[in-house]
Order: sequence, then structure tokens, then C-alpha cells
Amino acid sequence: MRSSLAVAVSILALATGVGQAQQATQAPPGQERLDVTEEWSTVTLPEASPHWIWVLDVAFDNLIASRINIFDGDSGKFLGVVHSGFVPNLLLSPDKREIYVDETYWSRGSQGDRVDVVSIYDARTLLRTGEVILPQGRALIVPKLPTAQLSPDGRFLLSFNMNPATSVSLVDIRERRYVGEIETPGCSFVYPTGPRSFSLLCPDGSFADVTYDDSGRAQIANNQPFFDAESDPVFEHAAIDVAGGRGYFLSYEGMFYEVAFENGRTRVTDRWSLTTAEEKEDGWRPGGWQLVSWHPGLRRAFVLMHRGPRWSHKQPGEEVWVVDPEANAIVDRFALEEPSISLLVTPDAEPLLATLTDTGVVGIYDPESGEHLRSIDGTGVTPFLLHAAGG
Amino acid sequence: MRSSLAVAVSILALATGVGQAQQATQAPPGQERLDVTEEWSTVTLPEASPHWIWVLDVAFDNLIASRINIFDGDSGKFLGVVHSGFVPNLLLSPDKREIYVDETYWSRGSQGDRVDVVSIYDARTLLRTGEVILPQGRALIVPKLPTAQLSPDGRFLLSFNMNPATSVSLVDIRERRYVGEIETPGCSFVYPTGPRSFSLLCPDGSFADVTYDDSGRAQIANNQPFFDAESDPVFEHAAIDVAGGRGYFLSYEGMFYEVAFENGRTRVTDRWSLTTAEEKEDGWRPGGWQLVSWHPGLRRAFVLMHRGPRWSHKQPGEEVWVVDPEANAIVDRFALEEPSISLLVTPDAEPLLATLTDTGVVGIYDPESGEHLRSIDGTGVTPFLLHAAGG
Amino acid sequence: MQRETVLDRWIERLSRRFAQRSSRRSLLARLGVALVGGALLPLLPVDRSGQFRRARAQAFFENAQAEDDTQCNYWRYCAMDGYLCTCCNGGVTACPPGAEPSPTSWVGSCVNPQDGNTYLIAYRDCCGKEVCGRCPCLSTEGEMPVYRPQLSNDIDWCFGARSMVYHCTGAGIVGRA
Amino acid sequence: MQRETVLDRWIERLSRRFAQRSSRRSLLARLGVALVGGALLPLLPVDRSGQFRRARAQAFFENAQAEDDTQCNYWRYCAMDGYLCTCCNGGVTACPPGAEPSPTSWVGSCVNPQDGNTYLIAYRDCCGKEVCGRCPCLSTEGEMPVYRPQLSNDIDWCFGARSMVYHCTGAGIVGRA
Repeated sequence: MRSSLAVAVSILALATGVGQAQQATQAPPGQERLDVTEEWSTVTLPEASPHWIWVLDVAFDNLIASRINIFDGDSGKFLGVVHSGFVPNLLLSPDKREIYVDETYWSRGSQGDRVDVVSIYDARTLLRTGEVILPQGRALIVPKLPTAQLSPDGRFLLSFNMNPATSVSLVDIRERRYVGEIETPGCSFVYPTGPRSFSLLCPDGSFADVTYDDSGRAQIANNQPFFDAESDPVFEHAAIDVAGGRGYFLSYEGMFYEVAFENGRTRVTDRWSLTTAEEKEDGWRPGGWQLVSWHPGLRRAFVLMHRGPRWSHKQPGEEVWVVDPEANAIVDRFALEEPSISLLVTPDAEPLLATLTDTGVVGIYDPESGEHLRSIDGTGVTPFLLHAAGG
Repeated sequence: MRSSLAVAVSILALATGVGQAQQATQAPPGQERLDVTEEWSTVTLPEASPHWIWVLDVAFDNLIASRINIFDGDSGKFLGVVHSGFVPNLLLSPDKREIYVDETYWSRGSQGDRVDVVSIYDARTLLRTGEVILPQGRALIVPKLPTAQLSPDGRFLLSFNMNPATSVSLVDIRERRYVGEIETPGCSFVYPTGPRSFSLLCPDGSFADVTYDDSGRAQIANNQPFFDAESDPVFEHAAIDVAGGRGYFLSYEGMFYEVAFENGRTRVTDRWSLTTAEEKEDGWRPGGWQLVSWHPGLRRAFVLMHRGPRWSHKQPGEEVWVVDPEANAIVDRFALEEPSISLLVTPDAEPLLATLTDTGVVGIYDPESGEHLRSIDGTGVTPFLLHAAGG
Repeated sequence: MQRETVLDRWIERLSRRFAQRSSRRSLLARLGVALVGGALLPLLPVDRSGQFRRARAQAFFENAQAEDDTQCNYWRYCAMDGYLCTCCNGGVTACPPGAEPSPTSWVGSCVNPQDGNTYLIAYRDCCGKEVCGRCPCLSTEGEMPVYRPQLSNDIDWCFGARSMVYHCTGAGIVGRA
Repeated sequence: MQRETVLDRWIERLSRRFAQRSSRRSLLARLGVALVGGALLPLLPVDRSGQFRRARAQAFFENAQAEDDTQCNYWRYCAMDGYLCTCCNGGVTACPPGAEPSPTSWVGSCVNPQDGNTYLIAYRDCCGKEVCGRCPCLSTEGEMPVYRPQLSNDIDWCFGARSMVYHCTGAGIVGRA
């Protein structure tokens, strides 16, 4: 009965409509109609420039609706957006062809069944081309770079878990499958140290060093503590130069730790203070969120510094200090237009330095002169992280 | 291998931790510890007061993450929130025990599989207690009251569909099941007219009148147009008094149409202009979003009015005009603190008038004196609709 | 005739999407008024009531410009509702990366201040991607309630696209009115 | 002894949630350091480094007050990160309607300006409901990186709750430090 009624009524409507249409067709003679019809298309992005800045906005006001906004650091132009889920992590493939988002969804917005997933996007179309489900979940923490990392060749994605026991999920990106879980009890994050190795930070102030193979078999080795985790812990964000076999960690109080990566093992080779006694007296400390970035060509670390009391480790940086780890020296420092929580130096030969305020303003600077080139507003509601392709 | 490694390392960690714990336990003798431990609980709401104002925020900046914020109109206090999906509609059960949200989700945020659903919440705990899936979808339009309605006894939920063919899905709330689809080709919305009847507005300016039974069998009857849909259409929002068997519709240009509901049929009984020739000359028009509300005890309609040109039908109202449909007269008018897109008069014997700006400020007024009692800020990012329980 | 071409293309595309209703006749019956609207689209601006001609005198047109399509008062946006695709790395008739132009649209009739002519504008939503969030605009010249869907901008006009998720809106010329 | 009671309760509750790992021994092995933290929680304020005592001199405590628990400088919030439940129709130890207090927490050590004493504060997330969005606060007195989870406020601390979705945070006294 319902369908016959439907047909009857819609035929009536259709008849009426056609009648009106014919009537209208006969309206004003001589008047041109339909002389232009524009075609529609969809924009495709070119290969990412190393000066594109990817801003990850965790969107604290709606954690299930985070987003990744892409800007051209040279022009400030908005290039596109990838919408993401609960406390996501972003990874850009080394060949710049794909984007991976390590993220969490629920089947009814913030209710229903939880799923943890690596979403795969084409970097030019920004279309979601696949996903790999993470059956062991993932660590739900405010996004930090070492929460998920790629192997240097881009073959594997390593995703840190905390439930609250800790482990690392291994995803084979090439084969689009979950390989397994590497147990890393008590230690956190993923710092790649070589082609098939990474290290973690442990609560006692030591590294745990992990090597793994393509089938997910892993070996873990412990080390002696290299910092005092009670009195002066190192930040989670560090400057990692896998190709160069080096990593640089810094502490709340400004200690700078230089680490060599050798066959998947860590060895702390040097430690010194970023600040002089006088600067300490003035309260200079590193701080913010993504507070350090490494440029392999310049062989410099860029660090956000501020003046503040102890426990001000999340305070935005007012200056950038340029660190030469070979000379154990601050070789430059310059003031920022606005205090910033995160920074990134692009990985190319003519790099830009991008900074990020907690209100979503990206500043673009020349990292060698410190000159402020431009600012980009509206990069997010509560953005935290900056990424660049090929970095 | 992985699990034995895990156990080995975690036992190590545990041993270390326990050692530290024991050490600490022996620290400062005589110092009190753990002398207070506070219990935690969860707040449960009382039965909704008729003065509670439910603000539906469609959240244009994140359409998948809308929300319904609840405030006490007497105190301005925030009482709770129900997080909802894509362009939701809210319905409050007549017995005030449940909340229904007619909404749409995708399995991966804004990607993946779509599901349309009536979510059922307990009104006191705000816990999601069930859902009924809508297999025929629902109309995805910016939320308007007539997009989904309950039968007057609360037994059935009627959800308008547009795909773009139109129909109405019938959900049996008591039995928590989808009953079926009532085809309503070409006509839109749900205006309840009786216990098991509703009407729709058709593109030619007429009503279609539908009666249905508990098994979902429906009959549809057409009518002659009662307004000119080309030159002066009626707004979607209308003042509906099902118990009183009356409905009041108004047009872009301020015509007021009085409709009698009799055994599931509509009959237009009167039509007159809200504005005098002089007021028309000054540009007075109805406008906004939820621009009219009816109080059955006062027997008055409250209408948002503004001065603006033709096609300013979504412009916020600067005044509220109080309409007596028996006298065909404006019996009062008062200015608002801030131009508002929506309004609601609470259904109780000592009613409040609530208004809503497009920036999320709710104004609370005495509907009889027009006195501004208070304002409530921060009711949403882009809120559109106001609801009250038992209305 | 262009009217039939547009209509046919729309039906054909919808038919492919809704494969279970593949015959033109049954689709026509199914779509009812929506299709009526489809057929009517190019003709509305010259309808008998003359409402669009009267509308020319209104506020939008007085402030319209033809230079910057990232502003709400760009002349084509006289009945716009949504985020401008031109602010989202799309264009006035191009969807931003990752979004798909809907095969369906609502329409408006806008005056181009450069030639003084009235053009029929198809407002197409770009779909399949959560909102862009840049340059929200609302204009309501000739905009009608939802029960006249082809002229209503409150509707998610992603009908026929792969996904009903709304990203932004463009404004393409369909013809002279 | 209270320490064991709190710990036992937490293990018991987690055990019920993670039913597949129901023996206390296997759960202990599984949780590893997290449990170490659980055991350590009430004891940290008197650890040898004395960091919390030094921290008393810092900025937060100078501006703290004990009157209004809907303000970020309410004394218990010295290591708070999140939306205050007190602004969301919850309380300092009560979750708003529809949210569940997490059985787990991070901790801080805050000075009550009324009695000058230092109290161990358990910051519990209220869970199972998308963010409240009112009164965001961040304080970092004694706050540690995520690799020391019990002292880190960047973690979604809904472990053991029915859902990991974060709504707001409260601050309950666990004991005197």
C-alpha cells in the first residue's frame, strides 16, 4: 500500500512540475538562457614542498574532531585539511606520497565501540585510501611526536601503547597489516635509532633499546640511567637525527644530552648545560611542547627558551636558542614575535623556521638570521604540533 | 618470546617500584599520611524543571560534534550536556524521563559508513540507554523543530527524510524499534495535529494531512494551497498547539495563518497581517530561525520581528511581538537586549521567555512584562534551537 | 536543449548512484518533486511572480563586487549558505582536495555588477569531508523554505555524492536568467 | 593500611574490567610500572629528592586560594590539566551527569593556604563523555613527562573506566603529604 501511494502522489507532483516547466519554457521570448554552464572539478595538490607546514590541531574543545591543517610556509596560503580523530598522531611518508594518521574513533561520536586505527591518505588527493586497525589500541595522550614514528624507510609504523601497561604496536605500511605488539614494560615512546631499531625512555632515567625485524620479532636491552628522573627529567620531545646516528635530549633545567645511536643501542656521549650560571639566575629554561628541532644540514638544534620558575616547563618560549652540539655552545639566539609552544625547522637546504602559539598563530622565520618573515593566523583552535614533509 | 620478555621486564620494574615504595614508607616518622580520602560520585539531575532551557548547538565548525547544553533559566546555571552527531534533532519525552536525539554518525568521524539513529538517553543520568537505527536515513538539514517530532503521547517518533525524495520514518519509542516509512512525496516536515496524525507543507503552498496507526499504516490527504509559495512562503517554524487543536503559521511578509486541526485534517480558519501598512513601510517583518513560540495557557504567540528588506527572513529579531490570535491583534511588543534568531516561551503557568543570539547568548525575559531578567553566555558555538521539557 | 541535458545528466548520475532504482521511469517516480525542481531549475528566474527581478533592488546587490571571490559579497553568493570553497584551496567551481562536487544543487539568481545581467547560480556543496571552517557566509536573496528544496540553502545538498558529509560550497553559473 | 586498600581496590577494579586477565598475579605482571606507580602514589610527596617541598615556593602557591573551586588557582589544582568538573555541574570530587570517575589518576602535591599543609591530590578524569569544554586549566607544579605516568597530566587518565573518552577533571584529597 505504501509504495502504490507513493507512486500515485509523486506522479501527481511530477505532472504538476512538468506543467509548470513547460509553461515557464514559453516565457519571455528572445531572452537568452543557459548560455554558460561551468564545469566543476576537484583540486589535487602537487608534491609537498619542504616548506609546507602541517599543523596538528588536537581541538581540545571537541577531542573527537581534531584536524590537520596544511599551509605553505612561503606564502601563508591554506592548502588543505585532513580531519582526524581522538588525540591523533600524524606521519608523512618519506616519499611524500602518503599521509598516516594514528587515531581513535567511537562508533557513535564519543559513545559506542572504540576503534584504534592507522588511517592512510593519498598525499595529493587527501582521500582516505585505507586503514589498518590496531587491535591493542594506542596511547591516548595529548599528541607528541614520539608517540608514533615511522621506520626510516617508511615501511613500518610504530605506535606507542599505554593501557596503562606499555608496548609498541608494529604496523606494516607496505602490506597494510598489523604485525604485532612489542612489549616495552614501563618505558614510553618511540625514538627511532636505525633502520629497524628504536629506543624508549624509562621512569628511572634510562633508555631501553629495541631492535626488531620485519616479522615483528624484537629484542630489548636496558641501560643505566643517564639523568635524574626525580629532580631533572628530560622532555619527551627531542632532536633525533637517525641518518646521522645522533639524538639530543634536553631537561627541564636545561641540561643537553648528546646520544649516539650505534647498531640499535644508545650511548650518551656528552652532557652540558644550555644556560650559564647567570642565565640560570635570570630563570632561562627550555619549555613549551614541541620545543626542539634539528636541522641535519646546518647541524644545529633550535630550542624554545623562556624565563620562568621551576615547573614552568610548559610555558611558551620567548626566544629561540640555536645549539651547536659539536662546540657545546649556543651560537645564536633571537626573540620571537609571540611566545610559542612549538617549533620546527624545515629539513631542506634553504630552511624555514616555523613556530606555533597556543592560540594557533604560526610564525615563519629565517632560521639563520632570525628574521621574522610572516605570520599565519587561524591554523587551529588548540594546535600542538608542526610537521614538514621529508623531515 | 614476547610474553616471557614482558613478564621478565615488568617483574623487574615491579621489584624496583616496591623497593622504592618500602623505602618511602619508612620516611619521616611521625608524619601523618593518608588521613583523608575523599569519595567520588556522579551527579544525577532532578526531574527537569519547565524553566530548564535546552540549547541545541549544531556546531558549524565541526558538524560531526554538535551538542545539547542544558541551563537553568532561573539561575543561569549550566546543568549538563548531551553530545550529539551530525545536524541532530532533540526531543524530550512528555513524562520528562527520556531524551531522544535524532542524529547521524560515520564510523570514522566524518569518513566511513553512515548510520542514522535515534539515540535514547535517561533524562536524569544523561546516560545513553539505547538506540533505534533509521534504515531509511533522515533529512540532513540545519536543525529545525519540525524535522523530527513525537506523537503527543510520546509513543512514536516521526523523523523527516529527504534523500531528496521525501518521507517520514516512524519509530516506536516504547518498543525501541523502527516501524517503517510513511511516503510523503514532495511535502516536508512533521507538524503533529493529533494523537496519530501529522501534516506537512507542500511546495505548492498546501498542507498534506497524514493519519497513521500503531502498525505504521498511513493515509495521506491533499488540500488546496493556502499561501502563495512563490511570492510569500510561510516559515518552517510554526506555533503548534496539538492539545488545543490549533496551529499558527506565518509568512516572510508577516501574514498570520490560523489553522484548525480536526481528526487529522487541517483547515485554515483565518489569515491576517501582523503588520500595519505603516509598519510594513518601516520594514517590520518576522525573521530569524525558531522565530515563533506558543503558550497554551496565555493563548499567545511570541514572534521575533525585525526591520529589514525583502529576503531578510533569517535576520535576527530586534523585538518580540505578542500575538492574540482570537483578537487578530498584536497585544504587546518589547525590545530585546540583543538581536536574536530563536525564542521559546516555557510551557508552565509562570513562564519564562528565552531568546538566543547567533553567538550563543540566551536572554531570559518575563514574557508578560517583557522585563529582561538575565543573560546566559557560552551556550554554544553556533546554537540554533531552544527546547523546554513538557512543552 | 540544454535544459534536458542538465536534467538528463543529473538523472543519469543519480541512477548510477542509486543502482537499485536504475530505470529512468522509476527514478522519476521516486524523486518526485526533487526532480520537478531539477527540471525547473533553469526556468525559475523568469517565473511569473517576478520575484527575482524585484529582488534585484535589495541589499545584497547594492554591495556586491566581482573582484574577490573569497568575500561574502562576491556577486555570485547572493543566496550562499556555507563555507566558501574559495577560502579552502578550492575555487568558485572547484572543490578543495579530498572533497567531491555534489551532482545536485540549490539555485539562486544573482546580478553581475560588471554587465548588469542576472545569472542563474547553482550552489554546489563539496562533499565527503568534514567542514572546511573558513569564510562562513549566509545570504538569502530569493532563498525559500526547505519544502521548496531547490531554493533552500539549509539543506545538506550532497544528494548523489558518495558521502553526505559537507565540506564547503561553490557557486557556478548555469546560465543567464 | 590505607596504601594497600587503595592499591587493592584499584587492582580489583581493573581486574573486573580486564576480565581476561583476572588473576592478581598476572595483572600485576601485566601492569608493571603503572602498578608501581599505583603503589607509590601515596608516598611520592615524601620522596628523597624533596622536590615537592621545594616546589612550595613556586608561582602557583603564591596565588592559590581556597574559596572558589571553579577557578584555575584553587589550591588543589596545582598540577591540574583539563576542564574543571566544578564548572560542568560536577564537583571537585563529583563527575557531571553522564560521566564516570576514573578508578585511576595522576597525582600532585598541593599546599592548602588555609592550614599551610601539603596534601596529596589525586586528579581523576571523569570519563565516558566527550569534553565538557568549560574552565580549561593547566598547572604544572611537580608535573612530569609521560614516561613517569603517575605524575603526568598529558595522559587520558580514564584507565579502568568503561570508556576512555575524556569529559573533565576533578581533584580529590588522598592524604596529607
